Parts: sequence; C-alpha cells; structure tokens
Amino acid sequence: MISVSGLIGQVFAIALALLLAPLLAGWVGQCRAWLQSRSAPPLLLPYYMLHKLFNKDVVLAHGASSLFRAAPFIIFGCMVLACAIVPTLSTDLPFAPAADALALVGVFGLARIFIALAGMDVGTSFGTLGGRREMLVGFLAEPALLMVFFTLAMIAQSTSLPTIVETLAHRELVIYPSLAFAGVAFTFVSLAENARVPVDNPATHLELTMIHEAMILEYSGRHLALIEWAASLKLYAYSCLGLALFFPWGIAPGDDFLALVAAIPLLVLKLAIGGFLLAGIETVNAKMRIFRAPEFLGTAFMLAVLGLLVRLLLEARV
Amino acid sequence: MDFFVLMLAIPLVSGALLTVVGERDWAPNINVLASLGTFLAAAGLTVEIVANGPRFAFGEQFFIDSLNVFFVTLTAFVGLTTSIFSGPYMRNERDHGRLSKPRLRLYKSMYQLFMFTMLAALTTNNLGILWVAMEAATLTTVLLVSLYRTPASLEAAWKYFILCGVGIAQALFGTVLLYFAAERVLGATGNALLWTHLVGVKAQLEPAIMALAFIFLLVGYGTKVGLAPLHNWLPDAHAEGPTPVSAVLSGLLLNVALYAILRCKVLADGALPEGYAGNLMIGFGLFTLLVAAFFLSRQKDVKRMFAYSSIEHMGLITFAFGMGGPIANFAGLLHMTMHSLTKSAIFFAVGHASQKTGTQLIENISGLIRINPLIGWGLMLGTLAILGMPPFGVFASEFMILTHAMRHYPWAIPILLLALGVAFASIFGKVQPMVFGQTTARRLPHAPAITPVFLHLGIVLMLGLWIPPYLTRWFHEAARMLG
Amino acid sequence: MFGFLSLDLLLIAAVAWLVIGVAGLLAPGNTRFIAQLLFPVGAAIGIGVGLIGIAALGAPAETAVLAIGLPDLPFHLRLDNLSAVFALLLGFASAGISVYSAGYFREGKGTAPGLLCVEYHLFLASMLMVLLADDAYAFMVAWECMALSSFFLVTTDHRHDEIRRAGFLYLLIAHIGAIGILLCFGVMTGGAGDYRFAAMRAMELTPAWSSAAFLLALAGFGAKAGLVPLHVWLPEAHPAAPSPVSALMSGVMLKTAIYGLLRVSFDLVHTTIWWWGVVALAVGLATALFGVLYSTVQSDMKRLLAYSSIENIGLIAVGIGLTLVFHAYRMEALAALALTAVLYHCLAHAGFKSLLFLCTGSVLHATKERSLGKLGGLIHRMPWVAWLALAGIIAGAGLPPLSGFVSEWLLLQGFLFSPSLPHPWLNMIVPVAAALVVLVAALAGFAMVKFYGIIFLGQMREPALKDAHDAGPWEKAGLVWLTLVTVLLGVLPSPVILRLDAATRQLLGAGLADTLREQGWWMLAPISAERASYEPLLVLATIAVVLMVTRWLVRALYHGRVRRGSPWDCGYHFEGPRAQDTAEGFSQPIRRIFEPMFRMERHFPAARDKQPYYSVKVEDHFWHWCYLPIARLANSISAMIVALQGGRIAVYLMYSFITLLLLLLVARP
Amino acid sequence: MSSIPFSAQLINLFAAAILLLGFAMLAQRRNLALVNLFAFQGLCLCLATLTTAISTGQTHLFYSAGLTLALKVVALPWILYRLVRQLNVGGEAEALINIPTTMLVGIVLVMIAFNVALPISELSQTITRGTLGIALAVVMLAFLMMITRQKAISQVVGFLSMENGLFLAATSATYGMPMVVELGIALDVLVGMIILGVFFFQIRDQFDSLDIRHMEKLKDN
Repeated sequence: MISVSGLIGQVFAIALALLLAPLLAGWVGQCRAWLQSRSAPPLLLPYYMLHKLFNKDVVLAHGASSLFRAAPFIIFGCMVLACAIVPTLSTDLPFAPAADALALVGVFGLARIFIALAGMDVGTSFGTLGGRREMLVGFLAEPALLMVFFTLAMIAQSTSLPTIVETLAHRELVIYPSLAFAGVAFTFVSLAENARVPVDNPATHLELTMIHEAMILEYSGRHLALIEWAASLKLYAYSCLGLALFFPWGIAPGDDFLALVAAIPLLVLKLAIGGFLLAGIETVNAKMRIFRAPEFLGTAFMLAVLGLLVRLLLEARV
Repeated sequence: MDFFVLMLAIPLVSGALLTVVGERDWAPNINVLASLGTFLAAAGLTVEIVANGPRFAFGEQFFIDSLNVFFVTLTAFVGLTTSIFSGPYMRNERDHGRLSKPRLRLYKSMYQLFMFTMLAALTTNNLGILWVAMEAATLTTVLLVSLYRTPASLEAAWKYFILCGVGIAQALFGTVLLYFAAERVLGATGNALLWTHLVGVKAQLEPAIMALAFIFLLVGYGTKVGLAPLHNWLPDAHAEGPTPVSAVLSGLLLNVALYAILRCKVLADGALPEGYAGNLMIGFGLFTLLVAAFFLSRQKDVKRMFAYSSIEHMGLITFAFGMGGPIANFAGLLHMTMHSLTKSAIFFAVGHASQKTGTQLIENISGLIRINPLIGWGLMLGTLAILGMPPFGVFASEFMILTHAMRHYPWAIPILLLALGVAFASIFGKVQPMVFGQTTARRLPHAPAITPVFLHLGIVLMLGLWIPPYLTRWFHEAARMLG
Repeated sequence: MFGFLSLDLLLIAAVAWLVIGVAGLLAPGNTRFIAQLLFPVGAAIGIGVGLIGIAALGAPAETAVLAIGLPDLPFHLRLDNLSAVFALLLGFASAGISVYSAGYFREGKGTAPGLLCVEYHLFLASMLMVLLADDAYAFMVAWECMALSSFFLVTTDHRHDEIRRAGFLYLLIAHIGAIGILLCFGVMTGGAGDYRFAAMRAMELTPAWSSAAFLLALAGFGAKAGLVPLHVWLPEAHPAAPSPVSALMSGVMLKTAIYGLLRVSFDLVHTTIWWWGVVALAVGLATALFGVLYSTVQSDMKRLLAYSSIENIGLIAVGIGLTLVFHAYRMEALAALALTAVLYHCLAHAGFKSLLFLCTGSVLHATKERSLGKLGGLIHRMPWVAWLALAGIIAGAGLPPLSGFVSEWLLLQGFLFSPSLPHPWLNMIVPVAAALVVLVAALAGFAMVKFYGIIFLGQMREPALKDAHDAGPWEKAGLVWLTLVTVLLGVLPSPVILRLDAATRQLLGAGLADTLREQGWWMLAPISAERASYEPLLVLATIAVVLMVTRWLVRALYHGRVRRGSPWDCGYHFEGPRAQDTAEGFSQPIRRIFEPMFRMERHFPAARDKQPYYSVKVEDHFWHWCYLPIARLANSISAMIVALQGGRIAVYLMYSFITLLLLLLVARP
Repeated sequence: MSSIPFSAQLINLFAAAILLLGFAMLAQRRNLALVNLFAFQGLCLCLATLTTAISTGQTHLFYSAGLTLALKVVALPWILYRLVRQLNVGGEAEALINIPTTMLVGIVLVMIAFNVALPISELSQTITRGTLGIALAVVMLAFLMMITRQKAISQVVGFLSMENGLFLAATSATYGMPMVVELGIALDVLVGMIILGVFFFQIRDQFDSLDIRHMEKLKDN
C-alpha cells in the first residue's frame, strides 16, 4: 500500500521542512527589515542561531522539573509530525492518514499545551503570564481554524489533507466564494498561532505584550534551539498549509517523480511570496493589546462561519 | 376459643385490668403480653380468613374479610411493637419526672382500650358501630394526648377533641343519611346498616342521598384521616402527646379512619355515577398532599414535622384510592401498610432521640449518629424510607401510584411532583443535621428499645424487594373488593 | 464460561460486591483488613466485570428473572450489548479506583471504614444492577440505591456543614430526577401496568407520548448526569466527597445516566422525532460550554474537575443529539458514527476523569489542601502522581494521541456529515454547533493547563508543601491502571470500536465495524480512508521517534551539558512564589472575555490600602436565576400556607364548615 | 297542611322548636342560660321522638325517647350545670362575631340546609320527611355557634346541640337507627361529656380560665 516513491517523497518532504523552515523565518525577518527600511540581517541568520544555541550549555533554573527539559523535544516532535502531514510537494504521503485536518489541529494543540506547561514550570511571573495568554490565543484560534477546515472538508467531502488538496488542485476552475472567506480567516489564525504581529511580536521582550517569548524566557542552549526551530517549523507548516489549501497548483499528485521535482522550486517561490506578504502584514499593522486579540480572532471565526454558510447556501449543489 | 373473640377480648380485659394495676413495675410487661396476645389472635384470625374466606361474628354485627383482616393484622402488629417500645420510653419519662404513676396507669389502660376500639372499628359490619368505635377511639386518644397535662398538651387534646368530635358528628349525619337511603331498599330492619347487606344492594341506593351521605362521611372521617383543610388537630396532637401515642395515631388511627372512608366509598361507587366519589377523593388527596408538603418546610418540632408527613402520605393514599382500579387500590393498600410501619418506626427513633437530647426542637438535636449510631441510623433510614427511597417498600407503592397517575391523570403530575419535591427537601434537609454532625445528646437511664425500629424497617425493606405471595394474594383480593 | 451465562456471572459479581461490603461490618474499625483485603478483592471483581462485559459484547442478549421484586413484577434482568459496554466501563474504572482506595482510606475521618466499605460496594453493586435491570421497578430500585449509597459516601465527613449541604443538594436533585425517570417509565407503560422493558419495547406510543417520554428521560437522567440547568449539585458534591468517590461518581455514575438516556431513547421508544435531537444538542452544547467556562475559573481543584465533568457530559449529550437527528432521518450509518463517539467518550471520560480525581486525592492526602492557590510545584515531591496526571490532562483536553481526542474526533466527523440532512435549518445550525464543540475542547485545554500547571508546576506557593509525599503503592497501582486505560483507549481506538460495534448495531442496526475491518487495526477511518483517518499509534510513534532521534543527535553532534542557576525572568528573578499566577489570575482572560456568563463578586484594592488585597468570587448564574427564586417562591408559598395553622380553634372549625358547605353546594353528582 | 296527619304536624312543630332553640342558643350570651336552652332542646327532641314512636308504633323509638330524656334533658344539663357553677363561668360568653351578624349568617345557613335537604325529603316515605332539612339546619347552627364562641363551655354546648340535630335526623327522618347503634352513640356522648368535665378543671388549672383564646399557642406561623 505504501509505495516506495511515497516513502521517499515523505522523507524528502520532512527533510525539506527541517531545512527550509529556518530559512523561511530568516526570509520573513529580512523582508520585514527591508520594508521597515532597516538594514537586514543575513538570510541564514536562523541557522547560525541554531548552531550557536546547540553549542551552548543549558542553564536550567533551580525550580525546573523534568517536564521543562522534555517539553522542547516533544514540541519539536509535534512540529515535525505536522510538517510530515501537510502536503508540501506531493499528495502521496504515507504519513498523511495518521492525522487528518482535525487531528492536525490536535497535534498543534498538544504542542501548545506543552509549551504552556513548560512556561509555567519554573514558576516565574512571566512564565505563567505567557502560558495563560498562549492558551487564550489557542482557544480562540482553534475553533476558527476548525471552521476553515470544515468549509474545505465540505468542498472535498473529506478531512484528509491530501484528498482536500487533490480535490482543490484538480477541480475545474470554479469560483468558490466560501474559499475567499476561509482564506482570510486562515490568514488571521495563522498570524495568531505563529505569534506574529498584530497578536504577538516575536522580536520583542516587552513584558506587557509578549506571549510566546514570555513562555520561553527560561530556556537556553539546545532547548531554546529546539523551540526556535519548532517555531519556525510551525510557521512553515502553516504557510505550506495555506498554500496547499488556497493555492494548490503545482503540488505533485502522486508517484509522479518529475512533478515532485518540479514542485520544489514552485514551493520555494510560493513560500518566498508568502513570507514577503507576511512581512508586509506585520509592517502595516501595529501590535494590538492582548484583549483586542479576542476581537481579532472572533472576526476570524465569524469569517470562517460565513464561509461555511456561504458554502452551504450558494455552493451546495455545485 | 374463637380467635376473633380473643382478639377483641384481650385488649378489653387487659385494659380494665391495667386500670387497676397499671402503676406496678411489671405492668409494662402485662401491656406487652396483652399486645402479644392480641397480635397472636389476630394472626390466627388471619390464617383462618386466608384459609376459609370471609366470616361473620356476633350474628352479623362483625364481619372479617380479606380487606379488614389485613388492617387488623397490621394494627395488632404495630400495637405490639409500640407496646414494646413504650416500656423503656415510659420508664425514662417517669425517671425524668414528666409522668406520675397514676398517669402511667391511665396510659396503659387507655392504650389497650384504644387498641380495642380500633380493632372493633375495623372488624364491625355495622356502619353505626363503626362510628361508635371511631368516636370511642377519639375519646381514648384524647386522654392519651393530654397525658402530660401541660398547657400545650391540654390545648392539643382540646383541639383534638373538638375538631374530631365535630368531624365525627358529620360522619354520623352521613351514617344517618346512609341508613335513610338503605332503609328504602332493605326496610327498617337492623340490617340496613350492615355493610354486607348494603353492598349487595348498593346499585339500588338513591344517588341523591348517597352523594350527600358520602360528602358527610368523607368530611367526617376525613377529619380523622387528616385531610386538608380538616387536618388542624393532627400536628398538635402528634407533637404534644407521648411518642408511643404519636406512633399509633399516625400508624394506626389514620388508617382506620381511611378504612372507614373506603368502606363507604365502595357503597357510594355502587350508587353514584362513575368517578364521583373517586374525584372527590382525588381532589382532597392532592390538596392535602400539596398543603402538607408546604407545611413541612416550616417545622421546628420534629414530631410535628413527621405529623405533617403523615398528612402528606394520607393525601397520597387518598389520591391513590380516588384513582381506583386494581393497580391504584393495590398501591394504596400497600402504601398504607408501609406508611404505618415506617412512620411508627420513625416515631420510635424520634422518641428516643428527643429523650436523649431533652428536646423536640430540630435545631437542638444533632449528631445522633455519634452518640447512638443505631438510633441515628434508624432515624436516617426511616426518613429515607418515608421519603420514598428504594429499596424500601414505600417506594414500591409510590412507584405504582406515580406511574399509574402519569397515564391516567397526567394533569395531577405537576402537583405530585411539586409536593414530593418540596416534602423531600423539607424533611431531609431537617433530618440530616439531626443525624449527622456534632452532638448534644446525653445518656438515658433505661436503654432504648431499638428492636421495634429495625423490625419495622426490616419489614419495610423486605416488602420493597419481595412481597410474599400470600400477602400479594391478599392485597389483590382486597384491592379487587374496593373496585 | 463454566456453564454460567455472562449474566449469571455479573449477578454473582454484584452479590460478591455486596458480600464484601457486609464483610466490612465484621470489623468496622479495622482499616488494614478492610482497605488491604476487601478493597483489592472488590477491584478484582471489577476486572472480572469488565472482562465479562467484553465477552458479552456481540453475544446474544441474555435474560433472567429473579425471585424478588414486586408482586407480578419480579426483577427482570437483561444483559445486552448496550449494558455490556457500560458494564465493562464500570468494571475497569472501578477496578482502578478500588485498588487506589485500598491505599486511600485511612482511619479517623468521619464515617467508620467498615461503613464506608458497605456504602462503597453497595454503590458498585447498584450501578451494576442499573445496567442489568430489565423492568422499570428493578431499574428504579437500583437507581435510587445508587443515589443513596453515593449520598452517604459524599457525606463521609459529615461533621462539616458544607459537606452535609452538598450531600443534601445532591440527593434532592437526584430524587427529583428519579421521579422524572419514574414518570417517563409511567408514560412508556402506556397505562397497561406492565413495567417490563420488553413490554415497553412492544408498546406503540403516539408521537406526543413518545416526546413526553423522551423529555422526561432527558430531564430525569440529565439531573443525574449534570445537564444544565440541573447540574448544580455536581460541583458541590464532588469536592465534598472523598476522592475515590468523586472518581467513581464522575467516572462511572454519570455514565449510568447516559446509559439510561440511551436505553430509553434508542431501545424503549420506537419513534424518533428530529427535534429531540435538536433539544439534546442544544442542552448538550449549553452544558458543555457552561461547564468548561466555569471549570476554567475555579479555584478548588476538585470543583474544577467537577465542572469539567459537566462539560464532558455536555459533549456526550451533543453526541446523543446528533445521533438522534441522524436516527430520525434513518441515516443509520451516520447515527452509528455519532453513537460510537458517545460510547467512546463515555469510556474515555471514565478513564481520565477518574484518574484526575484520584490524583487530586493523592494531592489532598499529601498536602491537606484543595485550594489551587495554596498548591504548586508538586511535580518535585510527587513525580508519580504528576506524570500520571499529565496523561489525564492531555486526554481531558481532548488532544492526540490519548483517549479524549478519539471521541472528539469521531464526534466532529459526525458533524461534518450533517449537511446531508434533509432539513435546511439543521444544515446550517449543526456545523456551527460543531464550532462550539471545538471551542469547548479548546477551553478544556485551558482548564487542564490551569489545573496541571498550578498544582504540579511552578514554585510551591506554601512552605508546608515541602513535606508532601508521593502516593503509596496501592494508590500508584490504581493510578497506573487508569493511565493505562487512558493510553490504550487513546492509541488503539480501532479494536475498541470493533467491540463497541455490537452495541451500535443493536440500537441502530448499523455500525462502523465493516469499514474498520477493511483497514488495519492501527487505523481509525470510520467511513473510508480517503474520507478521514486517524492513526494515533503512528502519531505517538512519530513524536516519540523524533524525540529520541533528536535527543540522540543533539548529544552526539553537540553535548548534553547542563548548569543550574537562578531563573532569568527578565531580571525579576528575586520574586518569590507569590509572583506566580494564582488560580484566579490564570483565568482572568476567561472572566474578562466571557464576563456576562459569570456572576462575580470582586474586591479591588484601593490606592492607599495598608494591606491591599484582591479577591474574586465566581458564582453560578443558575443559582440566582433558577434555584434561589424557586426556593424563595416555595418559601413564600409555605409562609402563606402555614397561616392555615394559626392556632385558633374557631378558625379550624370554620375550615371544616366551609369545606362542608362548599361540597354540599358544589359537588353534586 | 291538611294532607299531613296530626302526628306529623306535631313532629314538625317540635322540630321547628328545636330549630328555634338553636337560634336562641346562637343568640344567647350567658352560659347558664345556654345550658337551660340546651335542656329545652333536648326536651323537644325527646317529645318529637316520642310522637314519632306513638304514631308509628316502633317500640325501639320509645327507648330512644327515654334515652334522650335521661341523657339530654337530665344528665348532660345537670353535668353542665354543675360545671358552670363549680368553675364559676356562668356569666358572659363573649362571641367572636356580634350577635346580629351571627343571626344573619344563621338564616343563610338555614336556607342552604333546606335547599340541600329538599331533594332528599321528597324521596322520603316517612311521615316526617320535612325534618331532615331542619336537622341539617340545627347541625349547621350548632356548628356556627362553636365557631363564634370563645368559652370552652359554650363550645361544648354547641357540640352537644349538634348531636341533638343528628338525633333529630336519626329519629324523625328514619324512625331511629338500630338500637345497638343508638346505645353506643349515647354511651359515647356520655363518656365524652365526663371526659370533658375533667378537662375543664385541668384547663382551668393550667390556664386560669376557660377562655379558648388562651389556647392558641400551638401554631405554625
């Protein structure tokens, strides 16, 4: 059942994710700097960072428990799994049946819980603050994300990501208004989930506003490296997911090796554009107060529901 | 000797005897022995009736069939256990200085006479004698209620006397009317008040008279049953009399009064349009149930509270008999049995509890389970049983009543639900802190009689899970007789 | 098995539980004898019950008639697939709890151990009898015995007023619910007076009566299960009870109510009307949302879990509603999917909620503290409990790869098919309900993180916590057992569902087994692999492998050096444990976002307070909207009625007189 | 009236007298006079019974008349008389409602009683069928009296007057109940009266008065 080419494609996709993810983070940083007229950091900065962090000693706080030490590995594992499930290059993924769209949300949720718990573990004021805010964003974003998936699942009659992507990629050119709603909602959710402006700012340690950074304040050395890597993997996974769902063209349909190879540059191109747009969004928006986040994500949820209703109303017989 | 004659003679003779020797130390034993004798005679009579069918005694003046023999056994049994219970209870009262020796004598002789009147009321075939016996039962219990001669007990006894006297006078008027109606069919012989004769011609009785008669009988005997709004004597009499008296009042006297109504209902049903008597009883039953439930929530005196609970259950039973039909009648009879046994057990436990704590006020009794676990558990289990918690037998009858009502009288369901809910909340909310929590109780000079409590509860428990077949047959036959 | 029917064996198990209970009275004060002999034996019986439950799944129904009961109505018993599912739930969950109890119950607290032993095993036996009962009377007897025994267990430590009050409230609502159930049976007998379930199955009811039966069942069983607005007893009773009892009540007893609802709505009543499903769905959603929101703002760890139980029951009710909707439109395959989700969630919740309650028990023993605000950092002192509780909270948050996620996933799959319903309104509303379900699940994550993070992580909020000790061997055994259940249910859903198939097939005539058999045992794809699939084992394995490989690689390529130091905390490392979020602080975002949902009493410090303090008290709206007005109304009615007894004999005579006159004038035949 | 035999006219006359005496008792303020009125009522009852007995020739009605004479004309009034003297409560019996109102209510009650009894009376074959309504009216008037009086003694007199009404119904409307029943009833009434007599003393000892307003302690509100 599992084809060899599929397995190769799977391993390749994972390797590509691990490699490209820090690059994407670096690219977004660079774009941001350009857009803000700053001098840009090197594109490969994230790789240097990771290498440096892995080399450093871990400094554990006195109160840190074993959970604190295990969490980065678990989070990293979750993100690798997520990247393995999301169809990046091809839809022939042996790992894909492991988790459909709903389970993918679950996997992200698992990672979220561990990072929040890790944030609370040392028992500092910022750690618990971050943990609670992270969970806040989580419970607001998850329903919206699910609604997006619901809309897509209804179009494709499936929750399996490869099936959805295949259906969307190989359909006739029909305009789905619902997809537009879903796409906007997905963008909102992605921004929140990946700790980007306007919900969070990955580049600041301003104590009153930070979410993600607050949780990982106590991490250092290889733990921090894994968490950073996992964060970039998450961004990568979300980006690829968005691209696969809303711009699915070019993803290899199956055991077509050529198409697979051809998909790589296309993916890189799409990611580059996506990263640039993300930087653009982050530039034109300001970080909002934490209690505006419910409104922001509530909007996303409303859009997703609207998408669903539009789907039911207008497209049910398409 | 004839069991029936023995059964009536023993309480009468021992009552007279105890009038003379009632203050002796061994008098309580006489009391118990006499009750035991009565019970054995009643049991013998029961066996006889079950085996040979209905019979007459003293010409046709007394008639024992499966309906009343069941009440007779129950009465004799509760009479026996109450006499066992009252031994140590009354000794404690004497040692606490609440009762003098002449009063003890009065108590014992009146107790036996009261048993006599009830047994006579149950077994008589003559509705006139039934009335006489009921009135006599009132008189004996008035003396029992006023036994302490405190202002409160005198007040209670006075109200009891007047209200029940007036009530029962109305029953007499009803009886006269009944006779009036019967005479037209049966002629002015002595037979016109004999139930066995009446029941044969019940369809020919004049409806207009029978309706009037039934109203008077219902209001009259209903006063004694404690149907609202005729119940006012009941809580006073229960709360202020000695506890054994409360136990027999609740457990037996109310039953006997209800029995009288049932006998009359059979006649009324024959003469009147379908459901007339039944609807009256349903109305009274529901009203009583509802009123009693709301009374319960305001009680401060534990015996008073359980007196209201008796009213509530009488309402439920009246409702059940009002519905009629084999299931509801069966349920009503079962409920009467269960209520008698359970309520008297509760009064036993409450009596000891209030002796231990020296008060009947609920707020001053607490933590019974710590000073005397058996009394505590007795009260707790008894309360749960009376509230209709399975596996106790009260639930069995409530189960049948409610399921039956759900289909045939769905409009009554909200009332039943409300009343049962309020009653549960009120009673349980008050009993729980009495049984649990910290304690204020003291030791008693005479060890309490726990056996009756658990004997009753044991029977109630057993009947909730298993009713012996012969008892079932007997219940069925009685239920069928009620139509 | 040895010539016995499974039903006989279960009956023997029930009797054995009773015998064990009574044996406790032989030496009511001997804790060693009771705890370390009787309770483990009870646990062994529990495992036996679970195994028989498994064996009975798929087997034809067995019936028996006992010699006891009402006249003409001896106890009828029946073991079919639905009872078997819940029997296995009861058996396996109670086994863990009983083993745990062996180490938990100690001397000198309230009720004597012997009595506790009686109540506990009576509770178990009556729950088993509820599952086996095949006539209304037997069911009600078992049902109320269950309520009664659990009431006594709840009030084990009856010296405290609030515990007694909690027990009272519990029993009151249980009793009112029981009357509702009884009336429901009354409807279903159709007035024929035949209380056997077999007769009810044969009875053809009009839609109106069927609806009455369903609504009564929903109210009656809902009171036991904790559906809004009859949930108020639950958060009071669970904290009051000893932890194993809370576990048993939450894990098992609530499920018997679900069992009853399923029994009535799918087995005893024939017709199903679509709006029943909508009602159940709406009530379930309200319950779930309410439960989870309140669970996030609690400051008492057991109350938090109690509200979380309300949430889970709400989700189960949502599943039942969905099943009813599908069933009403004869879409049995989809109904089977939703029903599987319901049954699975029952199993999953029994596992993880029992586990979590038992963990709170260990914490309570070790620290004598229930308030979250006084706990913290216990992972250092109680690593066993902490790590096992981690499994519980992941399952409780409904996350892969543990048990809670499977049922939520199945439920959401069920929702995804709702657009195929031939009813436009349902088409629109049901998917939005799915979004709310997801919101509930996500909020559950919040609550669970709060629960775990504040109890086990961070710094110890009180110095006394340093003396906390880990659970004893018996307790550990119980916890490990329940953790195993949670993990196995999480990673091996397919074999379990293949077993559950018999139950759904019995109720709906359809099941998931056919499609599941086409795939491997590791894969869960209820409709088809293309449609949707979930392989929890693979998820777990991937994460585990990546974890190992990464760890090995990092150590191989770099190093594994660790230093200890003060926390950095943006330079505020000198802050003590009080700088951490309190339980109230952690839930501040929820209180703020969902402010109208709560009734709050807050106290803010003023600017110049010498001893500033902040406090917040969250109360249940339903108390103030629903229960207190009812209580006040009852009170004022009784005040009016009490005036009837004014003490004046003339007035009493007048009542009698007026009654007589009224009857004479009005009641003419 | 001419169609009714003379004996029946006589019975109706006595019945009317009983009713009149009932009204008189309702209006009477003094306890001692109340006892006297009660004795007169008993006498009328006795005479009515006697007339019925003579006109119908029912022997047991003679016994009944004798019993009434002994009990209601002699024994009970004597006991009451002694009580009133010993307890020194011969004076004013304060009513709760003023007398004219009571009388008005009484007339309404009589109308109700007659109306209720009307259909039954028409069915009766006895010569004295009209008395049933009167009996009912007497019962109701006695009831009203018990409601409106505040002294224990007057309540008891009311109670006994009610019993008179019942006897009137029993004897005149139905030619008497079976003897055994009548004897039983008489015994009950006598014993009840004796018990009440004892009670009065106890009540006076405890409350220093026979005013039933002192007995309003047992209540729930």
